[in-house]
Amino acid sequence: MNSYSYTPLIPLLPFAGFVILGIFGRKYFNKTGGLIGTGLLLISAILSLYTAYQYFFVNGKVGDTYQTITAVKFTWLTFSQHVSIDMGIILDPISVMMLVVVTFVSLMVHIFSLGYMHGEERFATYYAFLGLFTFSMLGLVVSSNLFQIYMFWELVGVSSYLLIGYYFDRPSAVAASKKAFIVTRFADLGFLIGILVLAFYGESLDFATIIKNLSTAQSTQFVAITSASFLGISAITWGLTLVFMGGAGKSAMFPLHIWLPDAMEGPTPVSALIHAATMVVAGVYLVARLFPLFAINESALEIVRVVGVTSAVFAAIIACTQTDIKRVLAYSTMSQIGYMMFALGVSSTGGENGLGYTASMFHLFTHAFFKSLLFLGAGAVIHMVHSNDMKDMGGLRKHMPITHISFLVACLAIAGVPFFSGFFSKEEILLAAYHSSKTVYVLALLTSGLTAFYMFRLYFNIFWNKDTEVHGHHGEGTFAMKLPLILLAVLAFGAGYIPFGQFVSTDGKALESEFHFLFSVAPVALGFLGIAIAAWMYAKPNDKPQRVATAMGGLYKAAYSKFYIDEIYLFITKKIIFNLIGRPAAWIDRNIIDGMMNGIAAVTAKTAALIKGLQSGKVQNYALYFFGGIAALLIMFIYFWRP
Amino acid sequence: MSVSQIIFYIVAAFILGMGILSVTTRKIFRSAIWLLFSLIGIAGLYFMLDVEFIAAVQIVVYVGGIVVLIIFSIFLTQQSGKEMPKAPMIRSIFAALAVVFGFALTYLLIYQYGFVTIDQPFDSTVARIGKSMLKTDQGGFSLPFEVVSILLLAAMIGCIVIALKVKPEEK
Amino acid sequence: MTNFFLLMQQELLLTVIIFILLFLKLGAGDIDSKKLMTLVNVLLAVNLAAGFFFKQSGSLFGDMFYTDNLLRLEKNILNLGVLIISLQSANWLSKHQHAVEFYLLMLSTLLGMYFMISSHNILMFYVGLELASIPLAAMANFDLDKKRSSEAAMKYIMSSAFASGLLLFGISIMYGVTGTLSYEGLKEMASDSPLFIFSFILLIAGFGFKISAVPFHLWTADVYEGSPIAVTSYMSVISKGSMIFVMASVLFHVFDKIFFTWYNIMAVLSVLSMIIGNLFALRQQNLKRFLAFSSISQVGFILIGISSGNMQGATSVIYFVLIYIFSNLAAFGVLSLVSTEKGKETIDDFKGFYKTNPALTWILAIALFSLAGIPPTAGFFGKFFLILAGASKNNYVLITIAALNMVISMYYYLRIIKAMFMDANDTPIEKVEISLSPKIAFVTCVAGIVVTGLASGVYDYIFSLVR
Amino acid sequence: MNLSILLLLPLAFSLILLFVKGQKQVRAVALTAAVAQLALSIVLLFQFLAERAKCNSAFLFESNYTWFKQLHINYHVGVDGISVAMILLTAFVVLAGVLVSWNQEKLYKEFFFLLVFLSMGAYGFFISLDVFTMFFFLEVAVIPKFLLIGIWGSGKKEYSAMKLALMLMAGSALVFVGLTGLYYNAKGAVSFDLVQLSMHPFSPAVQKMFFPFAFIGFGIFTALFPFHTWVPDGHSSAPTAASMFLAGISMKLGGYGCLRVAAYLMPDAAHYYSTIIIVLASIAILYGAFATMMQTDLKYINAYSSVSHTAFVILGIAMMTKTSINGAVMQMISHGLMTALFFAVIGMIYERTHTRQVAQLGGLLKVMPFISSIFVLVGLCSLGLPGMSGFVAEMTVFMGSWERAGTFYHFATIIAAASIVVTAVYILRAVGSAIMGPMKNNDYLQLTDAAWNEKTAAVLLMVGILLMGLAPFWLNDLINPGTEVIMQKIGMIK
Amino acid sequence: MNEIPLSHILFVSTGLFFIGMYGLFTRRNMITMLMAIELMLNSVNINFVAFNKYLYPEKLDGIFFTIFIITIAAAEAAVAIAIVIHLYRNHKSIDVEDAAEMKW
Repeated sequence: MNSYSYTPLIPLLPFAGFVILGIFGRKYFNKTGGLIGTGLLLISAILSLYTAYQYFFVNGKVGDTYQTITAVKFTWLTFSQHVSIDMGIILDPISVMMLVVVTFVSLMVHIFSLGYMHGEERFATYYAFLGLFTFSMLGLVVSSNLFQIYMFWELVGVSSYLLIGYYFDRPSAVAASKKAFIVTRFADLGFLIGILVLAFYGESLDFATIIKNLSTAQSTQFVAITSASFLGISAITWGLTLVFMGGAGKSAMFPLHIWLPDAMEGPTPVSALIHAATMVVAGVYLVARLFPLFAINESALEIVRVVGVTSAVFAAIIACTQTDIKRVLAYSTMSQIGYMMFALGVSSTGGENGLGYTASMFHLFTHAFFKSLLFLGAGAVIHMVHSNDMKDMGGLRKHMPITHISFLVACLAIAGVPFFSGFFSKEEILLAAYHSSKTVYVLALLTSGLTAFYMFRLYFNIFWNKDTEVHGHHGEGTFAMKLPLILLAVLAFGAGYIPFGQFVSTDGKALESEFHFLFSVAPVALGFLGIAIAAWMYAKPNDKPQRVATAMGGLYKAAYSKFYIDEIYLFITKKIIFNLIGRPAAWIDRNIIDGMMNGIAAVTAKTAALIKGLQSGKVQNYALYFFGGIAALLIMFIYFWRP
Repeated sequence: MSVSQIIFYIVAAFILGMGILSVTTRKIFRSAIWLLFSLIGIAGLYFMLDVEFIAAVQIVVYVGGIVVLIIFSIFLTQQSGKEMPKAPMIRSIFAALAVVFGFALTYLLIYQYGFVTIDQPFDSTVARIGKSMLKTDQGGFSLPFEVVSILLLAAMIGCIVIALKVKPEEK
Repeated sequence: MTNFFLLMQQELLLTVIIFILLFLKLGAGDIDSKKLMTLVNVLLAVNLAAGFFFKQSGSLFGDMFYTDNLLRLEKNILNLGVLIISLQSANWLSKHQHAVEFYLLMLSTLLGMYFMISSHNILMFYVGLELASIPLAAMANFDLDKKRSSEAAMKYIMSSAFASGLLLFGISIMYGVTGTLSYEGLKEMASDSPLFIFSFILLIAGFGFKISAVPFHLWTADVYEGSPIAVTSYMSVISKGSMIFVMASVLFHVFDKIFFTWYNIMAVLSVLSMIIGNLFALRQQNLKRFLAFSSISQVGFILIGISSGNMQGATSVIYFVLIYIFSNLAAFGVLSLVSTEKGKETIDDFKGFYKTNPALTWILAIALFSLAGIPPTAGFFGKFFLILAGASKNNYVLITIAALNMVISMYYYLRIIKAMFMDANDTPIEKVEISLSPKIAFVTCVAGIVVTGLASGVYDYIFSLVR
Repeated sequence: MNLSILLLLPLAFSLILLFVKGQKQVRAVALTAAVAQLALSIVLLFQFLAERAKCNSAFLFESNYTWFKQLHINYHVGVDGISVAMILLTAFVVLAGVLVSWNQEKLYKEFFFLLVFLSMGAYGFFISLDVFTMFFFLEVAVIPKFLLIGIWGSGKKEYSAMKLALMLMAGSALVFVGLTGLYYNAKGAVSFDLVQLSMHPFSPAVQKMFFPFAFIGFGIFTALFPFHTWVPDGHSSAPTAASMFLAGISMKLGGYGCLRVAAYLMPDAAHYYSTIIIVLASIAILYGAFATMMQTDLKYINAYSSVSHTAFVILGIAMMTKTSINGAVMQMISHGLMTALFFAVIGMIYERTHTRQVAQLGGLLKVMPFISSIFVLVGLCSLGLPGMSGFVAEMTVFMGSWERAGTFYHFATIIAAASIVVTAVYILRAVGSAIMGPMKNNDYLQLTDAAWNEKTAAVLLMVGILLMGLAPFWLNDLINPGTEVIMQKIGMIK
Repeated sequence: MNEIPLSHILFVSTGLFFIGMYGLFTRRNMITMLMAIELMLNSVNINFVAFNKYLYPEKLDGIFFTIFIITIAAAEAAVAIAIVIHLYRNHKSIDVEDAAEMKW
C-alpha cells in the first residue's frame, strides 16, 4: 500500500454526486443539488491539490526523475493471459497536472453554475451530469491502461452528449448533441482499432508494458509490429495513427472538428468545462500519454504535426468571421488545441528535444484557465443580454466591470501578450517549432497573429463598439458567478510563471527552458498588430468590417461558411450513407431477403395451385394416374435403379 | 399344330375379341352381352386346361350371377337402346397409350422371364379341391373359406343398407 | 384346441360381437341406440382388455394364421381406435337409423384387418384385405341422403376394385414366379428378377392404395370428404394403420432379401407423399379434406420409418401409428361434434372458435400440434423416431426433405390454429355441448397424446415385442 | 441442487395457472412463479460457485436418467458456468416480462400460462446435456411464441407469428437433420449425449456434412444473416412480454446451440466453415445496423438492432478464440438483458401514446422522465457505453476476434467494430426525436410515468445490465471454465 | 393339353387385363366400368389357373386363389352395384363425369 490509496476518492466523489443526484435529485434535491455537487467536488479538488503537492514536492521524485506511481490497480476484465483491462490510477507529472486542472476548472464551473443555472427545472440533473463528466474526465487522466482510457473516453463523450443535449426540447441542442457524439464516435472507432492493433502486438493493454514492449528496439513485439504492414504502412504507424484519430476526434482537430462549434448549444458553463478546458484536450493528453511510442515513429508524429498545424490555422481563420461569440471561442479552442497538438508533433524525447512536449503540456495548462475564463465570461454576458450574437452586444464594459476585466485578462493571455500566461507557453511552442520545422513555425506565427485579432474583435464587439440596451434586471450576476471569474483571471495571468519544465518533461527530469528575448519579438509584434487591427475595426461602430469583408471577397465568405466542411459532411451522410447505404440496406432487407423468404412461400403456394388439377374429382383419371405411377415405378426400378 | 392348339387360338381370339367389343361398344346392353361371351370363352379355356371345377364355377357365378346382376342393374338404370356417351378424347388417348404401353411392358417381362413348364399330371378333381377346402392343417383353406363367408355376410348387409329404399320416417 | 382359442382369441371375440349384434338386429328389431352403443363399447373394451391378457404366439390352419404379442398389440391398437371412434360418433349414430348395421360393417372390416395382420399367407392377406375394404365402401355411403356420400362410396369401390385388380395381377405373377402363396415360401423365393420386381411393385401399389401413398392416393381426399365423418376417421386411422402394420411386417419379414429395392421404392413414395400431401393440404378449406391430405403427408413420414428396415424402424412405425390414432382421432372427434351438431366443416367456420369453445379448441390444437410434430406432444416423438430410424441408412437427402416438409406442414396446421385463436368472426360456432361418450374419447385421446410421447415405456414395450 | 426443479417449478406453476380464476389471482400466481424462478436461479448460482470450488468437472449437478433406452436417449442435465448465466438471464427476463404485462386484460390466464410455459422451455434447453432433450425444449418454445404473437400481438400479427413459427421450425428442422447425423456418426457411440458425443470425435467429412445443418439451424434462431427476417416482423408484432422473451432469451437459444452443439461437437468443421460464417456475421452486423438506421418504428429499430447485435455472438463463436467465445457468451447475456429492457420500455411508451412511430413521438422526457431515462440508458447500453453490459460484451468480442491473426480476421473485426458508429447514429436518432426534442402532441401532456410494476421491471433489468457492465470480472469468472472446456476441444485443431 | 405354350395363355390373360383396364379408363357408365373390372379379375384367374397347372401342379394354391377371387368379385360387384343403384335412384345419373363434385 502506498500513501496514495485515497486517490480513488478523487474521481469517485463526483461519481457519488452523479449517482445521488441522478437517482434522487429530481425528487429530493432539486434545489440543493448544486450545493451537494459543488461540495463533493470541492473535496475532490482539495484532494487533487494535496496529491499534486505530495507528488511534485514530497515523494514523486526519485533522484532527479519523477516516477510513475501506480496508486491503485485491479483487474477488471481478463481477455487472455497478458491482455486484460485493469482499472487503476497512475500518477505521473501529466496526470497529476491534469488532476489539478480538471478538478479546479470543474469546481469553478460548478460554482459559476450555481448562479448561472439557478432556477432551472432540472437543476439537480445538471449537477448530476457535471458530476458524471468530472468523474469520467478524472478517470481518463489517471488511467493506467489503454482500454481504461478508452472507457472513460467514451464516458466523457456521453456526458458531453448529455450536457450538450441538456436543453432537450430545443431541436438544435438535440441535433448538436447527436452530432458531437457521432463524430467523436467515428473517431473512437479509429481509436478502438488502434487499441486492438497496439494490444495485439504489444501483448498488453497496460501503458507501461505496452510502451516497454513496443519501444524496446530489439524486443520481439517491436520487431513484429514494425515488420507487419498493411497497404505498405507498418503496423505501428497504423496503430498510432488510428489512436491519434480518436484523439483528433475528441480534440476537434481538422477534419473531425465539426461537432465543436455546434456543441455550444449546451449551457455555457458546460462549454467552459468540457469544450474548452478539459475534454477537448483529451486528445492531446492521449498523444502525450503514448508519446514514447509516437516519438519513435516519425510517420505518426508527422500526421500529428500536420493535423495540429492545419487545425490551428484553419480554425483561426474561421474564428475571425464568426459572429456567435461562443462559436468564436469554440474555433479559438480548436486553434489552440492545434497548437498543443503540433507542439507534440515537433517534439521528440529526452532533454532539450522534449521541449515541444513540455510546451504542449504547459499550453494545455494555461489554456485551461484562460479559455474557461473566456467561456465563463461569455456566459455571464449571455446571461445578461440573452443572446449569443455579438451584433446584439456592445458597450457592456460599463454594465459588467468584473466580467470585462477578467475577459480582458483572458484575451491578453490568449493573444500572447507578454507577462500573461499564454505568452510563456506559446513562446515555448514556437521555439520548439522553430527548431523542428520552419513551415510549422511560420504557420504558427501567423496563427498567433490571427488569434490576437479575433480575440480582440470579440472583446471590442462585446465591451466597446455600440452601446446596447440592457435589460439590467439582475446586474452582473451573483457572487457565485463572479468568484470563479476572479479566481480564473488570477490564474490566467499568473499560471505562466510556474516553471513548468521543472515538473513536466518527456523523461521526468527537469527541463530548463531558457527565455530568448529576440525570438519573442516577432510573435509579440504580430500579436500587437492583431490587437491594433481589431481595435481599428471594432472599437467604434463603423462600416470598416463590411468593407474589409467585401474586400476579402470569396475568402471571407468561405471562412464565414466554415469552408463548407459541414456541407461536405452533410452531403456524405445524408446523400451517400443514408441514401446509398442505409436506404438500400433497409430496402434490400424488406424486399430481397425477406422477399426470398416470402418468395419461397409464394412459390409453394403457386405450385400447389398449379398441381391442383391432379385431383380432378374424376375417378377414372385417378385410376389412370394410379397406373401411371405404377408404370413409372416399374420403369424406374426394373430398368434404371437396380441395386 | 394340333387340334387343341387350334381350338385354343380360336378360344383365345374369341375371349380377347369379345373383351374388346365389350369395352368399346356404345350400346350398353350389347356390352353386357359381349362380356357374357367373353366370360363363357374363359370358361371354355378352363375346360381346355382341365380345370372343370373352376369352369363350372365360372359359369355359375359369372355367367349365372354377376352378368345377370349387371343386366338387371342395366335395366334398372338405363334404357338399353341408348348410346352411351363417349369419354373425353384426351383421356381415351392417354388410356390407350397407357394400356398399350402397360401391355407391352408386362408381356415383355413375362416373355423374357421364360417360364419353364414341368410335365406333371395335374389333379384338380372336385374331391381334391373339396378336401383341401376344409382341411385345417398344412395345405388347407378352411380359414379363408370361413373369412370369406363373413365377407359375404358383410357385403350383403352393406348392399341391403344402401339399396333398400328408405322409408320416410313416420313421426 | 385351447391353443386355437387362445391364439385366435381376438378374432373370435370380435366375431362373437358381430354375431351378438346380428342377432340383436334380427331378433330384437329396433333397439334403443343408446343402449346398443353402450353395449358395443363395453364389448369392444372387453376385447381390448382381453388383448392384453393372453400372451401366446404361434400359427394355425397350416400357417395361414400367425399371431404373436406384437400382432396382438397391433390389433389392440386398432381396437382402441375403433372404440374411440365408436365413442365419438355417438351423436351421429344416435340419429342414424342403421346404427347396428354400421357397427356390423365396421366390426367386419376390423375383423378383416385382424386377419390381414395375422395372415401368413398371401391368400389370407388378400381375403382379409377385401373383407377390410368392401364393407368400407358401403360404410362410406352411410349418409344415405347425401350425394357426396354416394359419390365417395362409388369412388372408393371403383378405385379399390381397380387397385385390387392390379394387386391380384401382381400376386398372380408372384405366384407364377415363386410357386407359393405362403410367406415362408415367398421369403425363400424372393429374388431380384425383373418379373419378381414387377409383381412386387404391383403389390406395393396395392399397399400404397390402402395407406394412400402418393401416387396411389388420389381417391383419399374425395372419399374422406364425402363420407360420414365417423367413416372418414375410421378410414384415415384404422384402415390405414392396419395396412401400415401389414406392410411393415410383410416388407421386413417376407421381402427382406430384396431390401435394397423396396428401400428405394419407399424412399421415392415417401418423398412424393410428403410433398404432394403437403402441397394439397395447403389449399384446403374443408377440414375433412384437409385432414385427408395431411394424413397423406403423414404417410410419407411413416414410409421413412419403414424404409429403415430395422427393428428401430418397425418400432417407430408402430409407435407412430399409435400416436397418429390418438392425434387424428382427437382432431376428427372435434370435427365430428361440430359437424354433426352445427354442420360446419370449413376452416373459415372455425374462425373465432376459441371464444365460444375453448375446451374443444385446445383439444383440436393439441391434436394438430401432435400431427405437426411439436413437443411436448407425442407426435414430436413419433416423427422424430421415424426420421431417426430412416437416418440409420444414411439417407440424409431423404431426411432433409422430410425435415423441410415438416415446416410446410407446420404452416397449414398453424393456419387452423390461427383461425381458431386469432381470427375475428362475428358469427362464431356456438357453444357445442359435449356428451359423456365423446368426453371419454377426448380424455383418452389427449391423455394418449401427452403420455405416449413422454412416457418412454410405450416405446420400450413396443420395442420389446418387435421381432 | 437437482436441476429438474428448474423444469418442474415452471411446469407446476403453469398447471396451477390453468386452474386459477380471476385476473388478480392469475397474475399473483404468475408473479410468484417468476419470483420463485429468479430465487431458484440465484440459489443455483451460489450453489454452483460453491460446488465448483470443490470439484473440478466440466458440468455440475449432473443427473442422468435413461429415457428412451432403446434409442440411447437420456434425460441428462447438468450445468456449467455458461448455462448458469443463461438461466439467470432467463429468470431476470421472465420476471420482468410478468411485471410488464401486469395489466394484461385480454385472455390473461392463457397469456401468463404461455409465458411461464415458455420459460420452462428455455430452462430445459439450457440445462440439457443431451442433444435430444435440448432439441425437445428448443421446439417446445416455438408454439407458445406463435400464440403469444398471434393472439396478443399488434400490427400484422398473424403474418408475423406465422413467419416466425415457420422460420424457427425450418431452423429446428435443419438442427434435426444435423442431430441425426451426429447420432449415427460418432465413432463408437450411438448417442445423443453431449458428453458422450464430445468424447467420440467425428471424422472431418462427417463434420463438414452436418455442421452447416446444425449451425444454420441454430443460426436461424439467433438471426443469422440472411435468415433473420423473422426477427423484425416477429419482434415488432409481439406483445411486450413476448418481445422481451423472444429477443432476450429465444434468440439466445440459437447462439447457445451454435456454441454448445455445432462448434463444440464439430470443431473441424467449425474451423473449416469459419470464414464464411465470419463473412455472414460481419455483413449482418453492419448491414443490420444500416437497416436499423432507416427504421421509423421503435420496435423495428430494436428488432433490426438485435439482428446486428446478435451477429456479434455468431462472430465471436466463429472466430474461435477463447476471448471471442467468452465475448459471444457475454454478448448473449448482455443483449438479452438490454433488448428485453428496450422492448419493455418501448412497450411502456406504446401503451401510453399508442404509437411507436418515432416521428409522432417527441419530448417524452418531459412527461415521463423515468421511462425516458431508462430508454436513454438502454440506448446508451446498446451503443456500447462503458459501465454497461453492451460495452463489455462487444469489446470482448472485438479483442477476441482481433486475437485471431490474419488480415481477413482483422478486417472482419474492423467491419464489426464499425457498427458502433452506425449504432450510435440510429440510437441517437431514436432518442433524439422520440425522447428529446419538442413535444409533438399535446395529448401526451396528460400521460403518466411508469407504475410500480414497470419501474420494478425496468430496475431489475437495469441492475442486471449495470452489474455486468461494472463488474464483468464476476461474469467472466463464471463462464470462463466453461469456455475453457470448449476451447480444449476447439483449440486442439490448430 | 400341354402343347399350348404357357406364354400364349399368359398373352391372353395379360391382354384381357389391359382390355379391362382400358374399359375402366374410358367407360363413363359406372356399370360398364364394373364390367371392365370383371374382365381384369378374370384375367388374373386365368393366370392363377395356368400357373398352377403348368408350373406347380403338385398343390392347388392357384385354383383356390381363383375360387376366392371369384367369390370376392361377386361380393364386390354386389356392393358396387348397390352403390350405383343408390346413386341412380337418388341422383338420376350413373355417369362418372357427373360424380365429380368433390375435387381439388
